[in-house]
Amino acid sequence: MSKVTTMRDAVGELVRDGDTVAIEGFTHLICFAAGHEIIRQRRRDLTLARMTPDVVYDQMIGAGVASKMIFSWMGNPGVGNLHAARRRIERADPEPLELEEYSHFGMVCRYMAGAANLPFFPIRSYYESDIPRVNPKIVPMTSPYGDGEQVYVVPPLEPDVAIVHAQRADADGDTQIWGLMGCQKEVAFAAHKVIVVVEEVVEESVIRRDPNRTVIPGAVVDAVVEEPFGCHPSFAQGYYDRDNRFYLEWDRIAKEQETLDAWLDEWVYGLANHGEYVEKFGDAYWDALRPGPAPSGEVDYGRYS
Amino acid sequence: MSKVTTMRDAVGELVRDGDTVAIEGFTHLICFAAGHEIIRQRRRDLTLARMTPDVVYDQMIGAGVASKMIFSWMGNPGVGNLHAARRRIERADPEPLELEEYSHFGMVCRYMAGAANLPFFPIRSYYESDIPRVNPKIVPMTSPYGDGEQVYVVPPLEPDVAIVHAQRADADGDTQIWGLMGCQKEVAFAAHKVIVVVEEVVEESVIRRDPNRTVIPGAVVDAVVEEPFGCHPSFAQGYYDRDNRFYLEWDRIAKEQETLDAWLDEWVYGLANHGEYVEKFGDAYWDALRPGPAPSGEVDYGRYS
Amino acid sequence: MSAEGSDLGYSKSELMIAASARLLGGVSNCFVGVGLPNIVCNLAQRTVAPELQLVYESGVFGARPERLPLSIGDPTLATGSTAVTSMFELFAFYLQAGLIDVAFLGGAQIDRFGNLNTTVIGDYEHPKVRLPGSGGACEIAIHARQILVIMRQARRSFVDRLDFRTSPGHSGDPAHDVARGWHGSGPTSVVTDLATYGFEGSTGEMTLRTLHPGVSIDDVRASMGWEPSIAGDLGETPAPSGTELRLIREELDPGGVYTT
Amino acid sequence: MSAEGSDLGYSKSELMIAASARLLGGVSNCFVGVGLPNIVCNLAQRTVAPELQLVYESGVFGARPERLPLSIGDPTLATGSTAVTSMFELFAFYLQAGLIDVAFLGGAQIDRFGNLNTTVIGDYEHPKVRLPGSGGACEIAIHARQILVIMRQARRSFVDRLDFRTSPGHSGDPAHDVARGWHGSGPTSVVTDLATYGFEGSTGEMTLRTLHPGVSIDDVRASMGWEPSIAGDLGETPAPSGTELRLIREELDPGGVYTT
Repeated sequence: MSKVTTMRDAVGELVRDGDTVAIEGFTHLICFAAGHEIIRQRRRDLTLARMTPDVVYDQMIGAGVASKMIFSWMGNPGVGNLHAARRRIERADPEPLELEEYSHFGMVCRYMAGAANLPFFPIRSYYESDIPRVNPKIVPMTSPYGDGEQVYVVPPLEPDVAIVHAQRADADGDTQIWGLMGCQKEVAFAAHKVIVVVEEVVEESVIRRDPNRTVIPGAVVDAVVEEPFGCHPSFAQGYYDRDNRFYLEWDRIAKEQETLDAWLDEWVYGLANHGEYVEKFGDAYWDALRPGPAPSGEVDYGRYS
Repeated sequence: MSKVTTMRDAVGELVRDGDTVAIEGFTHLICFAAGHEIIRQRRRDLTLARMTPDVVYDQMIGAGVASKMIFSWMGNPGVGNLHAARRRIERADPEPLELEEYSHFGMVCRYMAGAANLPFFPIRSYYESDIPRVNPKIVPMTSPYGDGEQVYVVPPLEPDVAIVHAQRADADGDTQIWGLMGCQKEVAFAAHKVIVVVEEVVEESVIRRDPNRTVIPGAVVDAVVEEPFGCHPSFAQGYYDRDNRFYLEWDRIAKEQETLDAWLDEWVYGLANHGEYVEKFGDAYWDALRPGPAPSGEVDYGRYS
Repeated sequence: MSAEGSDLGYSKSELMIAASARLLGGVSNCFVGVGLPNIVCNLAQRTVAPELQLVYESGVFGARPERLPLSIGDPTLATGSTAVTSMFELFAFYLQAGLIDVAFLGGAQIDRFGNLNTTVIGDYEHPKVRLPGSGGACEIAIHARQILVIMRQARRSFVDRLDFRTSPGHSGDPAHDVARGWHGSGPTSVVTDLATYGFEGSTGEMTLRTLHPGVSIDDVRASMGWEPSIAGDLGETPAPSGTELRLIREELDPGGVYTT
Repeated sequence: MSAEGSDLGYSKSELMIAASARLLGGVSNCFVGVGLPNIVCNLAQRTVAPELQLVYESGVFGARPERLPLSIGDPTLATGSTAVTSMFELFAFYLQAGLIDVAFLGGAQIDRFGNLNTTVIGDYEHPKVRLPGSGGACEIAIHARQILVIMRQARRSFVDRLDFRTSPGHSGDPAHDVARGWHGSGPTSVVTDLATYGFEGSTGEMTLRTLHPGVSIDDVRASMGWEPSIAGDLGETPAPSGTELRLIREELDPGGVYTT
């Protein structure tokens, strides 16, 4: 049965105050549209999990939806800092932001443990680093084989809600991604509820033609939202480019809470949904972000009847 | 630089007496051609690792190349037993065959630990089973988080040589697979040396058109062998079907060592290479195994210049 | 499963298939094996469980086989499926994570608590018969929410004591079974060529639920290694319906490979 | 890295790039960062390391970017690469497995043993400046066979004592460093806007190797928080060659984004 719904309904029904929410994406497929809808619906006290909190989390933190962040790298990639987040961390302005931090590999393995229903995941990292000193969840252990091998373990991370952007999915949520994968698959399997947001909802037959490209099965998906340009200013491989202009602009916008609030008023609270956001930019703007063609070529699965 | 070579040279240079060798493949992409070449070159005292030892391992065991098997399920899928292996296990005829056994998940995780350079891998299996009683390498442990969670751990498995069949690779060994994946990726990363055998060696440009389809990077590949129909009687998705006739026939052939030896004389020792094996069947035979077309369709990666 | 006729207008295999398929009512996904279980799942999809998703141990989801698969790794399963995944993801993200509702298991030996042996007959070090081994059965028995067992019944297979416990069933102590905290509730039904069995909540013991038409309690006793507990409301296994037989014979196994 | 002119016919950035690229002679693969390291790797590919494979932390192998990537996740990196992999596989199968030869790291603070701080300035609980954090740096420092550090040099960044150790360098006890048994041999070179440094085998301490043209030892001393050890054969950093400058200016960064 179809799981296709609107972003308003998906967020309204699945994201609750106090939830741990992961809007993942490693520079690629970052669902800004979902972040904006969460701001618009004025969720509060969220714990935001993500390997690389960037502009969308700075927007959410600046809007006051979050009280804690679980992460491994925070910044405006290629540009600089997250000013809203830093105000809260360095000056509790307007309120504190609790941090729980790992390295990239530690975060990935937390999702892996969550996805695989493991009570812990062992990794070879954190040796002689201060990170475990400030995060008691990162625990040293010795290999049970008596070979003296030392590892650290991280606990499973099972977000209440994972929001994963992808190029396409069918109505049941069978989801296909190409280009950078990040940990979209792991976070979807680790989460209790999953919202898949796509550039295009396609016929099941499109998915069935290339089953090896399916990254997330409908079996773990609760809602499917079609939101073209839903990653802007990040990108969707083959659909549109990263809008670097905005990443630079955000550096200026976020420097002061006033300019940040004004931006939220104009671009989030002032708009009913992402459709209006897309309209506000206008077709010419989006056309300029479209890449040229680079087709994958086909493979043959063979018909065995 | 090109790693393309012949099966004779790949096996001759990379497989040594006493090695642990894994010819993986879960019903799909099982490299019989490599097994036959190992028999032809009369390797001895090999430890054969694989989740699902089937006909090709029964042939190798019947030919006397192996002294030990590491596995999770042995049989002739959909047909019955491995008679040569059973003669050695049940009656040490003509000599014993040492066994080290796991469950499927245990074997997969041994490869995972090997691929990821982990001293152990935790899994939730083996509870109240007799398997750990007969395999001391499967060890119980308690979660370091003091939550009392019990798991078992398995040690890394790093074969000396992994032989992986695939549909296609470029000359450097960048390898692409579609259809059933088995643990082809994990065993390739876990092994010290990797031989990739393909239906077709393709231009690097074919691989670069669809980088998400690359399962094994050239960085871990030592030799690339082009061996069309190299999986027969197993199958290569989109290239040819499983030849069930032979699986049924093997049940008869392997029942007696005499008929097995006669088969080896005719189909392995009596032939210089897999090319002659393919010729011996004749074109009509192969045509009958070809499936109809089932194209994957294309995706667009986008050109960003 | 060997072919055999019957004067009841259907074969024992057809009865076993129909009886098993009815156990899948409302189930959302199922770990499919080859042979009978494959036909059982496909029959259930067309009758009591239209939403049933077929998951194959080989890593295939939402398969739409265009022919009767010869193995769980038949190429017809991958073509046109909704997803193909690695073995690691199949076992870790699906099975171990508790996403599998029902799985079919069988074995050379089963005991009264549904423990299964697929490893050896005789001593492990010096086996009389070396069997295939666990495959995925050990973890499937632990993690699939429900285990359905389909087996031919005989004294040598329904044994008082297993030669080797490959896959755990009930422990005999229901309190312990709950304390294990597994996703799986273990074996819930056993369908044989003679009868169907459930497992009693208070003991976790296999209990005779229905006798197939023409089968007596003595026939059952004669073909198992322990004195079976018998349900108070012991009944007869309903014969396959005309629709079930038509589906089996015309759509699912027209060649009669598994069912005649 | 901010732009700055120079009267030597090349910029400090160009000198740092050329000096760093020469360190990659014969290297087979390299974990690439954005900005200078990206240009360094591309220059090395065209000069001293034609076989150099560029590996991006975002999971891209054998990238052939058609434009200067704006981030390590730029879409131009995936298109036309030889492989794109998940973050788990990148960190587990490549980095942790010891397949990465060289990685570039930098930081807000470095100490004499090459330990790096990218987490906080000041107290962790009440930071003066909150920095990005580890990202992959902690495990990269441990597993990449060689670490090259490119940093601007100043007293606040070359410190006697780190505020926070994000990524381990040498311990100060070479015997201990060997006993750790890591794939990585830790930082091997540091290239700054003033000089280049190596690490002494007997102490694991950063050692001044060459001064950039026009830079004095006092300039260097004035911009670090400890008394530097100086190589016996202290030399001058060779200026970028005409070929190197042409490649940087015409092919790698025609816009002069990172190098003018």
